[in-house]
Amino acid sequence: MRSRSVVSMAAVAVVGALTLTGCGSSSSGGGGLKADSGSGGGSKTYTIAFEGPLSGDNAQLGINEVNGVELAIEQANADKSLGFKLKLLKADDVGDPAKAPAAAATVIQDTNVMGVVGPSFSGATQAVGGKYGDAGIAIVNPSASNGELQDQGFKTWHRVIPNDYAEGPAAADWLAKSVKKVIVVSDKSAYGDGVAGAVSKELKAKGVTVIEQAADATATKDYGPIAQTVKSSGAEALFYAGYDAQGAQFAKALKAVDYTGVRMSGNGVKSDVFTKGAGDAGNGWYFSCGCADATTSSTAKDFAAAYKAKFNTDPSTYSPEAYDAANIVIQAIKTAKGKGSVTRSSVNDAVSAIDYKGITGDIKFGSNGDLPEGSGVVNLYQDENGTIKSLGDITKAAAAK
Amino acid sequence: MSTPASTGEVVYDVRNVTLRFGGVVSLNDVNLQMFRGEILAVIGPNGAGKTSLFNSLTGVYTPQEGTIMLAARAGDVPVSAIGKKTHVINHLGVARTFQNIRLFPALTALENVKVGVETRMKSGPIASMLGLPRQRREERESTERAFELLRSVGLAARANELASSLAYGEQRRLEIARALGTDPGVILLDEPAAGTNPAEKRELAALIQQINAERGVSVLLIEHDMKLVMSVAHRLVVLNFGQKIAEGSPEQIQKDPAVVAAYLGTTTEEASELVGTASVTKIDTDLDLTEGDV
Amino acid sequence: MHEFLNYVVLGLTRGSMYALIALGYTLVYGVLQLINFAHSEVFMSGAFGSYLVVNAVTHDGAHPAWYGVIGILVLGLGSGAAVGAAVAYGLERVAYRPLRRRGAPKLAFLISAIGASFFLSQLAGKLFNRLNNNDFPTYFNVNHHVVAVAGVTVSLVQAIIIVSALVMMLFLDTMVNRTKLGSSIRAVAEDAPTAALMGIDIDKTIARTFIIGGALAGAAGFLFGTAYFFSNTMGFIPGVKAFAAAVLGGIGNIRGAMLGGMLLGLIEVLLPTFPWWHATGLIGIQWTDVVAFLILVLILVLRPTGLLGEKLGRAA
Amino acid sequence: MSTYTDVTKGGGQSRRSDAAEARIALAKRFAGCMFLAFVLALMIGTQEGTQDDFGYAFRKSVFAPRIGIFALIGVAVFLAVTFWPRIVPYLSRAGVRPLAAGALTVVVSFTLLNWTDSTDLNNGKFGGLRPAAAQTGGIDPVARLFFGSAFSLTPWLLLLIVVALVAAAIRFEDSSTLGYVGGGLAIVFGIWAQYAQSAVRSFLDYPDHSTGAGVALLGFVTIGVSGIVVARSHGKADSGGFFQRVYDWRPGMPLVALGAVVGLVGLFSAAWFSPTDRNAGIGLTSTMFHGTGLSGFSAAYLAWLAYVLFFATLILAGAASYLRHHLLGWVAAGLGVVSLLVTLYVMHDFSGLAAQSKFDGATGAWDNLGTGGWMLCGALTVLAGAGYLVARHEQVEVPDAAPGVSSDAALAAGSKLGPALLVVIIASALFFPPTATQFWQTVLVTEIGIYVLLAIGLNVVVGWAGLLDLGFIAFYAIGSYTTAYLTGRLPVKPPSFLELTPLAAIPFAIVICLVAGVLLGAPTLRLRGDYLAIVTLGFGEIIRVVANNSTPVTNGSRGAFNIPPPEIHIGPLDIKWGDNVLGYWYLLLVFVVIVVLLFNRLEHSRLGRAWAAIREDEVAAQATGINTVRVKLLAFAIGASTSGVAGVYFASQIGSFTPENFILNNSILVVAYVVFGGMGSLPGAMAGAAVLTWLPEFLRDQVPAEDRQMWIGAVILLMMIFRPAGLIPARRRRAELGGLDKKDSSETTAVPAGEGM
Repeated sequence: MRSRSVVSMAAVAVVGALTLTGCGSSSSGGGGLKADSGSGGGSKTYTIAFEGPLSGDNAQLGINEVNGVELAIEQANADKSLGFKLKLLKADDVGDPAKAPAAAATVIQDTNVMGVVGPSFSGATQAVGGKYGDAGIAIVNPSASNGELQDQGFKTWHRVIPNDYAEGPAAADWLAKSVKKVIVVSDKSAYGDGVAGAVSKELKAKGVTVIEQAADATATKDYGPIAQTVKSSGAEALFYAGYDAQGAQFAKALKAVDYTGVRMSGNGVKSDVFTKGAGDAGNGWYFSCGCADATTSSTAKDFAAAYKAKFNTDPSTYSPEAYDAANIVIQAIKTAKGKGSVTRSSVNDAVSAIDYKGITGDIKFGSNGDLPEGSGVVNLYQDENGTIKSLGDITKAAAAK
Repeated sequence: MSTPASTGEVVYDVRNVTLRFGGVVSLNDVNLQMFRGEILAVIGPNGAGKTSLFNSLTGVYTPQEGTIMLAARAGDVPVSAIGKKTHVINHLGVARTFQNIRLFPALTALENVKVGVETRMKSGPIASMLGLPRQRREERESTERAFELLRSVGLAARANELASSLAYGEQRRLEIARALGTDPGVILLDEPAAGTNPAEKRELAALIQQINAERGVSVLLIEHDMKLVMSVAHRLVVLNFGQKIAEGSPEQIQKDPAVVAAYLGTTTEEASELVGTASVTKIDTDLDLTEGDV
Repeated sequence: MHEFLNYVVLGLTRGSMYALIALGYTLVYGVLQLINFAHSEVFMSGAFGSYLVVNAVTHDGAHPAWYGVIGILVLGLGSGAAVGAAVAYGLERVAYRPLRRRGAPKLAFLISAIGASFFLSQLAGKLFNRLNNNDFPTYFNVNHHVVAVAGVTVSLVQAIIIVSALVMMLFLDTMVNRTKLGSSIRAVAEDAPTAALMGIDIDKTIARTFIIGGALAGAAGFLFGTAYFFSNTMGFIPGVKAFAAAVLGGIGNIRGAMLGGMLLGLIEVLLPTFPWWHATGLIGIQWTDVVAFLILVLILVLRPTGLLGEKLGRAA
Repeated sequence: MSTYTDVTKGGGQSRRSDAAEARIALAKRFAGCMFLAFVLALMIGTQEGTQDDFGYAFRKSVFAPRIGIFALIGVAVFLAVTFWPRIVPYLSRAGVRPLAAGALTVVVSFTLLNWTDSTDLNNGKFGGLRPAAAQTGGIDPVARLFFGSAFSLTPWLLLLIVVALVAAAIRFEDSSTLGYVGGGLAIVFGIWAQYAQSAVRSFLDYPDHSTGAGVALLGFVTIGVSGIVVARSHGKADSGGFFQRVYDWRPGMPLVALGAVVGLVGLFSAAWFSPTDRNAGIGLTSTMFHGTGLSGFSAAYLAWLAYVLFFATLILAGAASYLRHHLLGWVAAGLGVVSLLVTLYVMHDFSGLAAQSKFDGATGAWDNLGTGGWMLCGALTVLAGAGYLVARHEQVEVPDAAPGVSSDAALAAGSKLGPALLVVIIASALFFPPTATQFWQTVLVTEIGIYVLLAIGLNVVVGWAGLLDLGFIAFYAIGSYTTAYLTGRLPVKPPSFLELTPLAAIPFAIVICLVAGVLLGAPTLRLRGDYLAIVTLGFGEIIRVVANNSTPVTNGSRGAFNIPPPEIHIGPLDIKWGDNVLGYWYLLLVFVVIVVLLFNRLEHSRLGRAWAAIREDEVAAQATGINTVRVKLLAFAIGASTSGVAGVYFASQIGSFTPENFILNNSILVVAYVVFGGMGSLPGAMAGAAVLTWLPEFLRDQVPAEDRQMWIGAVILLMMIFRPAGLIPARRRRAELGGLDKKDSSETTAVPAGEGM
C-alpha cells in the first residue's frame, strides 16, 4: 500500500517536472535573432506583446489596454498592403512586480516579438524594464506614469503618456487661479500618490491651503465617510487622484452629501466608465489630461466606435493610449521593413525616431524615451451631462481666468 | 494491605479552599493534607468536586479563597500553588493523568513519554537544528529514560506504535509513564481504572504500589472502583457537594455512615443502619456504574 | 455636533452591512466551529442574483410610485436572499459535507472554502463581467433625505440599509431563540454528539444553518449593490471585515455579531475620519484599517473570546 | 463532487425499503452528476459579457447544442461512478495502474506538451508538428511514418495497440507472452517517438527545450513496465507489490534503469550545442569544434570519452546493483561523480570557447548549451546515487527497533523507496532547470522557489505548532523592506557602516523578523484558533497599510526599486548575480537545502515533539510541563525568520517591489499551499507550494488568463474533498486522520472540536 503510493507519487512528480518545460510558449531567448527562419515564403508574421494585468484585482485596467492593442492589430491585419501579418502575445503579469519577470520571459523568449506594449503598472515596469532593454525589445508604455521610470536607464524605454509630474502641476495652476483651499484625495495607488503629490506640491507653491487625504482603494469601497470629510473640510475644490470606476463611486457619494465645490481629476478618471458610472453625479467634474480631444478628432471618434463595436463596451482608462502605443509599434515595423530588415533593434530604432499622429495627440519621443517636456499639451475637459467636452489648453484656460 | 510509608512531611497542604463558578460552589472550604510517600485516595459521588480539586491543585483553576502550599519533592521549601501556571506546577514536581485519557494520539508511545522527559532538558532550537553534541546527548538520554519508563509500565514492546493505536488499558499506563517522565514528587491519577477490565485493574493496582514504593512518589488518586481504592490507598478523603465529609484509613471510611449516606443518597441515620449489614462489595457495585465527573 | 451625527449615521450604515455578513459567519461558526471563508462569495452572488431579477423588472430612470419602489426592494431582497441561500447550500454540500464525512482536519475546511471562494468569484466574473463598478438601475432617488434635522441627514438608502439590517437581525434572533429549528441549531452548537443522540439530524441542521446565513448575506449583497456597486470581487474586503466583526463580538454569538459589526463600522468611520483627528495631520482615512485592526487586537487581548463571549447557545 | 457524499452515505436512519433507498440515492447521484456537467459547461464556456450585455457568457454556455455535450459528459461521469465498484477490483490487479499512468502520460504529451520550441507550428504542440512533419519530404521516412505519412492517426494507433495488448494480458491472467509483447512494443514505440522528434528537430533547426517526445517516451516505457509486471506477476499481486519485490530484490535497479534511459537519450538523441539556428548532437558538436582550438581532453571527451564514461558507469552501477556488491557500489558511485565533473568541465570548455568568439550572441560559458549534456549529468548523478545506495544498503537496514534507536528513524526506515526518490529529486533539482526554457527558469526562481521557501516557514507555524497564521506575508514584507533599507534604496538611508549587500542583510532580516514574530506573538498567543487567525490577519494588513502610507520612510505605494542583486566576496570567492536566471536558481537551492536540513532536524527534536504535543492537546501538554507560550513563540519566530530570508531573496532578485506584493491574498495563498501539500510534512508543504505556483503558469497556455484563478480554486477544492490530508500527508497528521476513522466513524464526531486549531 505504502510503496504503491510512493510509486504513483514519483510518477506524478516526474511527469509534473517534465511538463514544466513542455508548455513554455516558444523558443529560447539568447541575444541573437533569426526572425525569418521557419515558414518560408508568404508574408511574415511578427508579434506584438502586451504585458499587463489580465487577471487579479487590477485586471480591468489591463483588459482596457489589451483591447486597444487587439483592435490596433486587427485593423492593421485588415490592411492588405501591410506586407506582413501581426500577432498579439498576451503576457499576464497580474500587475505585480513579482510576477512581471515571468511574464516578460514569455515575451523575450518568443523571437518573433518586435515590441511590447506595457507593462501597465510602474512597479512591474521597474522589475522588467531592464530585461526588455537587454533583449532589445522596444517598450512602448501606455500607462505606467511614475515620474522616475525614464531615468532608470532602460535601453528601449518609450512612453506615450506624460508622467505624473507633467499632468499634475498644470491642473494645480488652473485650480490655484480661482480657489484658496483645496482638498487633494489620493486613492493610495502608485499612480494616485504620484499625481496627488505633484498637485499638492504645486498648489502649496502657489500659496493655496491644501488638505491631503486618501481613500485607500483596497479598503472598503464605501466613499461616504471621505465624501463627508470633503464637505466638512470646507474646501472650495477637490482634486481626486485615482481611477475611473472608483472615481464614479466617489462622485456619487459627493452628490449624496451635496458637495458643491469644484471637483477635478486627472487622466485616470476621464473616461466613459466614469461618466456612465457616476451618472448625473459626475456632472460638472473637470479633468486635466495630457491627451488630445477624443470628441473632436475624427480618428478618435472612429476608434471609439470600432472599440464599442468589437468589445461591446466603451473604451476606458488607457484604452486609447494602448491603441496608440500598438500603432506606434506597427508603424515602426513598417519603417524597419522599408529600410531593409525587421529586427528587434531596427524596430526599436524606428520607434525612437517616430513621429506619430495618434488619437491621444502627436507623439514623439525625447532622448529619455518620454514625451519631450512641454510638447504634450495638457487639456482641460468637463463632464457635461454625461459627455466629456474639451475646454482647450489648460494653461490658456488658467491664464484667461 | 500495605502499611503507610508516610514520613510525616506534608506534600500538599490545602487550607480552606473554596472554588466557585458563577453561582455554583464547586469546592467549599476544603482542608486536606497529603504526606510524603503516601497513597491518598479522594473519593466521592459524581459532582462531588474531585476533579475540581485536582484542577485547583495543578493550577488549571484558581480558587477564590484559601491556600494551597506545595513541596512536591523531598527537601523542597513549600510554595503556594495558587495562581501558578500548570506547567510551572509541573516543574515543581507535580504530574498528573486525565480522567478521559489525553495522550498525543499522533505521536508514538515512545515519543509521548519523551515529551514528558524532555520538559526537564535544556537544549534549544539552535542546538537542535545544528545537532550540537549536547543536544545529541540529551536526545540519547531521553530515549533511554523513556524506554526505561515504558518497560516499567509494560509497554516496551509497543514503543513505536502510535498512541492512538494502543488498547485502552495500555493508553492508561502510557499516560502514567508520560507523567513519570517529568520526574515528579507527586503524581495525581484521575480515575486511572475507568474503563479497564478486572485483569487490567489488578495490574494497575500493582503499578501504583510499585510507583509509590520503588520510586518514592506520593500518589493522589481519584477513583470510583472501591476495590482498587481499598487495596492500594493508605488513606482516603471523601468529598460530597464540594465539601470534605470524611477522612481516614480505608477501614474507617468503609464504616463511616456519612460516606455511605453520601453514596446512597440517604440520610446519615439510615446509612448507619446499613453499615452494619452492607458489605464493601455492595457499595462497590452501587458505585461503579458511572463515570464522568467533569 | 451635526457633523458628528452625520458620521454616526455613516458608521451605522457601514456597520449594518458588516453585521449582516457577520451573522452568517457566526451562525456557521456556532454549529461547526469553522470560519466559512467562502461566505463573502455568497454575499457577492446575492448581489449578482438580485441584479438579474431587479434589472428584469425595472430600468434606469424608471421612477415608480412609492409602493412600486417598495415592491422592487422586497423583490431584490428576496431574490438576493434566495440566491445567497442556494449558493450557501451548494457550498455546504460540495465544500463541507464531504470533508465532514472524512473527518478532515479543521484547516482542510478552511482551505476548501478558500478554494471555493476563488472559484465562485472568478466564475461569476467569467459568466457576467469583471468590471468593478456595476450598478443597479436607478429606479429611485437613493439620496432623498428621509431625515434632515439641523444639518443631520439620513438618506433613503441609508435608512433602507439600517432598517432592513435591524429587521433581519431581530428576525434571526427570534428564530434562533424561539423556533424549533433555532433550538436544534443551538443544540448542535452546544454539543453536536449529544444533539445527534437526541434525534437531531445534524446534516440537515447544518445545511439549514448555511441556508439562513446565506440568505442574510445574499440580502446584504443586494443592499450593498443598491448603495454602492457590485462586482465579482466585491465580497473579499467586506468579508474579511465582517469576519473581524464577528470575532470582535465573540464568534458564534449572534448578538455579538450585531454588536461587533456596528462597533467596527462606527470605529472605522469615526476614528480616522472625523475632522478633529486629521486636523492634527497625524491620521487620515488611509489609516482606517490600521486603527480598526489595532482596536480589534486590543479588545481581543483584553477579552480573549470577544466582547460578548463565544457560545451560540449562551447568548441566544 | 457532491456525488461522493451520497456514495458513502450508508446507514440513514429512515427505514425505507432498501430498493427505494437505492433508487433515491441513484437519482441524487444523477442530479449531482448533471450539476457537475452544468458547472463544467460554465467553466469551459465563453468569456464574460459587458455592462450592457450582462450574462452574455452565461447564456452562451447553457444553450444548445453546447450544453448537450456537457450533459453527455455528466451521464458518462454518472455511469463511471455507478459502475466504479465493479472497476475497482481490476484496478488493484498487477499492471493496471502503471498502464493507466503510462497511457495518460502519452495522451498528455500528445495533447498538451510542446514537441518543438517553434511557435510557428501551432505553438509547437504535437497537433501542429504532426501534419507538418508528415508532409515534409525531407525528413527520414521512418520518422514520417511515426507522424502519419501513411495514415494520419498513426501515433494514436500505436498507443492503442500497446494499451490493447497489455490490457488483454491483464484480462487473460496467465498470458505472459502477451504482456512481454505489449511491453516490448511499447518500449520500441517510445524510442520511435523520440527518434521521430529528433529527426524533425534537426530539420527545423530550432533550439529545443521541448519535452513532448521525452514524456511520450516515458509514458511508453511505463506501459512497457506494466506489460512486464503483468507477465511476471501472473495475476498474483498488485503493481505496488511487484515494485516492492524488485526493490527488495535489487535495491539500485530502478535507479539504474532510469539512469540508462535518460543517459541514452542524452547521448544519442538530445542536442549538446544549441544556438538559435542549429541543434548539434554530441557527434555533430565534436565535428563542429574540431580544429577550433578546443583542448585535446575536451575533444577526446566529445569524440569517445563520453561514451566510455557513461557506459562504464552504467555497467558498474548495474553490476553492483545486481550483485549487491558494496565495493562495486562505491566504485560506481565514485566513477559516476568523476564522470559528472568531467562532463561539466567539458561543457564549460566548449561553450566558453564558443562564447569567446561571441558565437551567436553568447555572453559567457554555459550559454547556447543544449539539453544533452545536462541530461547526461542527470543520468550520471542517478547512477552514482544507485551505486551509493547499493554500497550503503546493508548498513541502513538496522535490525528491529532496539532500545536507543530514535523512533522516527525506525518509522522512516519503513519507506525503502525514499532514498531512491531522493536521488532522483536531487538529480532533477540540479540538472533539470538548465534544460528548461527561459520562461520556466524565470518562473522557477521568481515564484516557485520563493513560495517553497515561504511554505517551509509557514509549515512550522501551521503544520507543526498548529497555529493558524493569516498574516505570514508580513514577515516576508519585513524581510524585503529590511533589504531595501540596508542597501540604501528607501527614502530613509542607513548609517554608512550599515550599508550592505543583499546577502549580508540576511542576518539582519532574520533578527528583525524574529523580534517582530515575538512582538506579535507575545500578547496574542494565548488566543486560540480563529481569534489568533484574525489577529495575525490584522497584523499582516497593518504592516502593509503602514508601508503604503508612510511615504517618507518606505516610499509609500511606489515601493522600493533598484535593489542590487546579491553578491558574495569572501576571500577567493567572488560571485555577483546578474541577469543569468539560473544563477539565482542555484542560490535559492542552497537556501532551501540549508533550511530543509535544519528544519528536518528540528522536527525530530525535543522542540518538534513539543509542537506536536501542543497541537494535539494543549491542556495535556501543559500538564506535562511544556511551557506552551514559549514553544508557540519559538514556532512563530522561526517561521517568521524563514519568511524574512525569503523576503531578502525576493527583494534582491526582482529588484523592486511595492506594498501590493504583501496583500492579504498572498498570506492566504501560502496557507493554502501548506495545507494543499500536507500540513506538517516538509516535503508536502514544498510540493504544495511548487504545484500551486506552477499550475497558474502551466494554465497560461491552456485556459484564458482571466480564468486561471478559477481553475486553481477548483483544483484546491477537489484536493480537499478527495484528499483532505494533502498531497503528501505528514506521518503524524496521517495518524490523526486514521485515528479518527478508527475511533469512531459516526457522523457526530466528525464535527470538528472547538478547541485549538
